[in-house]
Amino acid sequence: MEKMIRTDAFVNEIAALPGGEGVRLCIQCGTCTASCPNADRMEHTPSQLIAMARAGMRDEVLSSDAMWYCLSCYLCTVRCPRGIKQTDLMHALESLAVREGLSHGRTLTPAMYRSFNDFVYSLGSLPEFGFMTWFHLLTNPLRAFRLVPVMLKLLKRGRLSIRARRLTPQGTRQLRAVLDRAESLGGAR
Amino acid sequence: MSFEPKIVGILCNWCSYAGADLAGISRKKFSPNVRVVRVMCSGRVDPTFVLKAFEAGADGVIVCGCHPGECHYAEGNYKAARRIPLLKKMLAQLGIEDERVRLEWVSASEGDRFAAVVDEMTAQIRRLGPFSRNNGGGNG
Amino acid sequence: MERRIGVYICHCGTNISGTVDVEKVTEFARGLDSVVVARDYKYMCSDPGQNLIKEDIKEHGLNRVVVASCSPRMHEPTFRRACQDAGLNQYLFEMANIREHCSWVHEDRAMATEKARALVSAAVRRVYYHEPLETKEVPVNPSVLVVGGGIAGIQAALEVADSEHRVYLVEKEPSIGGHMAQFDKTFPTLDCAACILTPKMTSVGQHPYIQLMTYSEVEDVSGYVGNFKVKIRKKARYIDEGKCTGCGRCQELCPVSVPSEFDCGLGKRKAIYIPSPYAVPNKAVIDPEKCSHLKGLAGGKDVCRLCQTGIEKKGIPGCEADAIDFSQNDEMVEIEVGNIIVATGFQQFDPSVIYQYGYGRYDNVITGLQFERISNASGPTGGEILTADGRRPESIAILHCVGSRDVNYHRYCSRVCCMYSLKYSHLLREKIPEAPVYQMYIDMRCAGSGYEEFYERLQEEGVNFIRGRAGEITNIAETPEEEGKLIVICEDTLIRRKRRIPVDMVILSCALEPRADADQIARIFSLSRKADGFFLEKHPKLDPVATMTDGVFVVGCCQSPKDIPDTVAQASAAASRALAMISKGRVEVEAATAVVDEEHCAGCKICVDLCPYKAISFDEEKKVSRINEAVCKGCGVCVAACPSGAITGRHFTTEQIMAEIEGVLV
Amino acid sequence: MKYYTYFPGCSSSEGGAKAYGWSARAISKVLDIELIELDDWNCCGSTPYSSIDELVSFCLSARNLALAEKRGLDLVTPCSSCYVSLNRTNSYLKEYPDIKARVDEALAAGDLEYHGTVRVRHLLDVLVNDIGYGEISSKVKRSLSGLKIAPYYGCQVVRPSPGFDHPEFPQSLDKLIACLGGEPVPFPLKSRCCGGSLIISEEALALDLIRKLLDCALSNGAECLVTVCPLCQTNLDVYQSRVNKRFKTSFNLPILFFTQLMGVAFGLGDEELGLKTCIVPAEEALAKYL
Repeated sequence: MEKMIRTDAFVNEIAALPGGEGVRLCIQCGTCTASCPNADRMEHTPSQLIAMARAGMRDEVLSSDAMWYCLSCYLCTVRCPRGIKQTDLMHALESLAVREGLSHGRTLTPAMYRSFNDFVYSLGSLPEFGFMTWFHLLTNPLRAFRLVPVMLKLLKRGRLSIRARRLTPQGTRQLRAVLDRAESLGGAR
Repeated sequence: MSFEPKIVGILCNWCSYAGADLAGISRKKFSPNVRVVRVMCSGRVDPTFVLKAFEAGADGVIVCGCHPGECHYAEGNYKAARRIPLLKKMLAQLGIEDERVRLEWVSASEGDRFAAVVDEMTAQIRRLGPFSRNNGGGNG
Repeated sequence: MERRIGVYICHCGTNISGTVDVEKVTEFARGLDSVVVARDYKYMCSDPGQNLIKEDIKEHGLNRVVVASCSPRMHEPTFRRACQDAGLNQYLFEMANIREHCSWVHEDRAMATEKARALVSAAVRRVYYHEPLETKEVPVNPSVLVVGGGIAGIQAALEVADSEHRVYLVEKEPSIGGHMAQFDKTFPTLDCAACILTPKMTSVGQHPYIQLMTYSEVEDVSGYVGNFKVKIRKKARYIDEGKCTGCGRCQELCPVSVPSEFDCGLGKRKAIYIPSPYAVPNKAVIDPEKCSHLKGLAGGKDVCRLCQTGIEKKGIPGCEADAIDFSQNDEMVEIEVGNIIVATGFQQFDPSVIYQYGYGRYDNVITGLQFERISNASGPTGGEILTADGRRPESIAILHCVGSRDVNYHRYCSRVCCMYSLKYSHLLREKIPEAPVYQMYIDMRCAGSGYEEFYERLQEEGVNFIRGRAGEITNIAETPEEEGKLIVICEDTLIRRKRRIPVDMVILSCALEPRADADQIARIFSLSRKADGFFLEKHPKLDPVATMTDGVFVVGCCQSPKDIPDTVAQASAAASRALAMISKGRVEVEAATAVVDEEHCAGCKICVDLCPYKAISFDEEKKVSRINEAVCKGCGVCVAACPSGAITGRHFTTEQIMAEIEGVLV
Repeated sequence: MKYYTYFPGCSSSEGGAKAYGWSARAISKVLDIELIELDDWNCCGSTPYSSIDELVSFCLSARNLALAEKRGLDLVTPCSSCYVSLNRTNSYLKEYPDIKARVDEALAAGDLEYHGTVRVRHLLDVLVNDIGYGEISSKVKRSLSGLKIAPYYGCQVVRPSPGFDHPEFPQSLDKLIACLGGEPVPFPLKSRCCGGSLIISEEALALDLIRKLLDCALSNGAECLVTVCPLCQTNLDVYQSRVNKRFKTSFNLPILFFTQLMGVAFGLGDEELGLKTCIVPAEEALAKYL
């Protein structure tokens, strides 16, 4: 039997996160899991994450890959019989995991999110196909190669933006100022 | 010595007064600044009661009744709910701050809530400071 | 007259004296205006404590008494009695709550003591203005009105009637029986609902002391406990109940067939119909919305009437009892009763609003009540379990908590669904043993005599219990074996896997919810409703069938979802409460009522509409409002609202309350 | 003339969904709507940012909201993802004072302030509720009669509720198609997920979701599918060939923006609607109406 010292620390931590308020109300009915398009791919089901959190299994929860499969489709949120904002909770857990350096290796999603953000940070705007190509080259040149036909089509159909939209210099400066301050203020916890 | 607000709490007999009793029975601790006056129904609360309280030296007044739909007299609490805004208009004209008067729903099972409401109200009045008839206000 | 006030401060052991300096408070009380004696004592509510008061009343000629101890909700009656015994009118007494509202909730002794003083001074100032009041008694009319002809109403009616007191049983449907009459078996004993209900229905129909009024609705209630006046609308049935023999030929002749309410839309009935095989009364009724003759009349045309005339060329006669009367109109009946038992029941939650469950989109997703009808021998399939397209289902799923325990619909647990779901499983295992049955539940709630045992039995009978609430039902197959099936998607939370369960039929165990007309009923009978919409009882534990309106009782599922045993118990409870009042013959009515000073009444009528108890009438000659003290509950809404201050709320006069406010602020 | 502040979002401006931007503007002209683009707006942050650092994601949206607030008009976006990000920020700033405090501080660093007064709307909402079906159908020049169309809402235009339509069974797009003369086919998966940005990091998984959607639309007889979100359009259109490759299917379902469809019905030309930007050619399906 696994020895576990019961602790409220983690559930309190989560309950304090925006979106995490509801964790204590969960009745473990599994509606969220049943409604989730990706539950099968997850190492732990959405409802299981809450159960684990309430059992104080901090590291297991934060290093789980589950939340990284969340598509933000919000089905769980609108169906939850206890009104828990499960989708927001998933994002909160992601942020927490990142802050703890626990973000998961098994899926490329965290890496993808990060480079997405780097793009947004530097450009203030996102040329999505440019970003895609760049990301694939970065992570998996093979897939990038497989996407070549797609990219050609995009190019032919005039959908590949060579030149990304830029903010005005002062706009960029302003955005940077805001984001830098935000980062200095720490996450939304 | 720090300012200890005097607050009159006018409670309906069926829900709020019972709620206050429950707070006692469960030994909930809260600030002693609210003194309770019992009426049968929050619908009985006559705006002049509130004015009277300020005249007699209250720093705040809180009226508590049953939750909407749970009034033991069918709908007395709605009457109260409709009166209080009017009252607040009147108070404004007398220069009495809006925040000094409050209407809350407290059911017979909400001892904890009653305690919380009392503490909130007390803190709120502390922030506002003592009510004095001469700071442009009152009915002096 | 000079006020001579006695003040008594209670230690309540150390409950009060532990935090409040009782001696200081007593000392303070002595100094108050008109106080002639002030004492403190260990337990004021004890006999010696009460005797203190009685003796002082005699010795010091006290004419007002204040006790500072616990909540008046606790001991006000005790001390009032003490005063009464010593010859002092009980209303000349006032209580200061220095325990629940002071010693128990504060820690700082100084502050607590100060507050206690304030509360005592308030009580003293208040009692100064108290007036003696006389409680009145009124005679009780021995007849009882029972509203609703389900099992609750039937039980209550029979119990009262068996004691040979007149009962008026009003049912809005054409037959009594309610939901129970639609059920197949009943949990956990599995006796057939009809077998145990129909005998009761029949005896209601035949009981010499019960006047049954079906297809009727209460429209107005006035008066007060012991003496209610009730207006009832008897809807036109278009059938002479005296003549109709219930032979049923008319419904064979009628060409118009529509979905049957009794069979939850699964079966058909005619425009003229007898509601069910065991209807009481066993009389036909015509649905004016559907009957082509009645609709024709509206348009000035005389059509159909086959039920009346029969089909001559085929030699089929029409109604031989000549009971059909198209000229009938609604009639208003007025009755007088002393007590009213409200047993208006519940309605089933409509699951079509939960889109993802597909009710209304998929033919084989049905409600619990629909399953009761399908499984019932008198139902549309003769008791055979069949899908909408007439197949024998190869697998069935039962979903718990549909509309219950869900912030999006009803927060509460409907309490009976776990059990009736088990019952369905049993019926299914019995009738189609080869078909696996799945029950998707959140928690199994089987609290009741023999209930857990029933659960155990169903486990043995091989039901597949899956601990997880269904997320959705789809017909989009992902594997060959899912083709043509309904797939229930849920998490099996015990193995932490998402599962897809293909079935042929899904039964939704729907919530029990307040009837759509509950609001109207509440208004007619001056009832309050709880946050969940069900009727509010006087006390959730100690007075579960009485309401705040004396003489009006609530029983069964209109008060909260409950099973048949609890419903019957409540019905009996209400019946005996009514009988108790009848056998006593008179009731005491509230003395702390409102009274109009006709001199000052401006005749604005504001109070008339405000009164929740219709206690205020308007004297058109003198142009003044008048309050029926027997009806008034003393809530004081009218007092506060009267623009000319012409209404006095006895025992809560403006004077008294103002004095109390001044008092708490010393 | 109705005026709105316009937030195109990255894809619909210079990005892969330019056609969405073009067609949105084109039909707006027809309907007397003035879409005034928000100057110097920045990316809404979308899901990725809220997953990595919520505070920063709120600040991204907050800057846009602050800029929009100066105009005092409703902020309209054609992108469901922007719609959710901006709305989510709005509601969080209301619900969580501590977050608001920090966002305010961050905004201050850019000499900005936001008071939470901007109403964020999706273009679909504006068209069906502010303009109305009657007005729209009155502009129809070439009725789309006979054209079977799958109305695809995706997730974020209707969830998390409360939105302007049912969170699981929305109707507004169906009605819109009908008032263009087209035939909205029953589409049970109309509000199910297309895989979103996980198409990049978890392609296999997203492709499976896309396959289900295409399958469902086709089995209900759709000749084309309309979306209200650039990302949905991209996943369904651009990746359709990848789906075919992976699942050995032969889907060839044109994926249009609902604004393009409206444009066609309004009799506008391709140069304004950018129909040619569809990877799965739409010309054939629309031939009758062009």
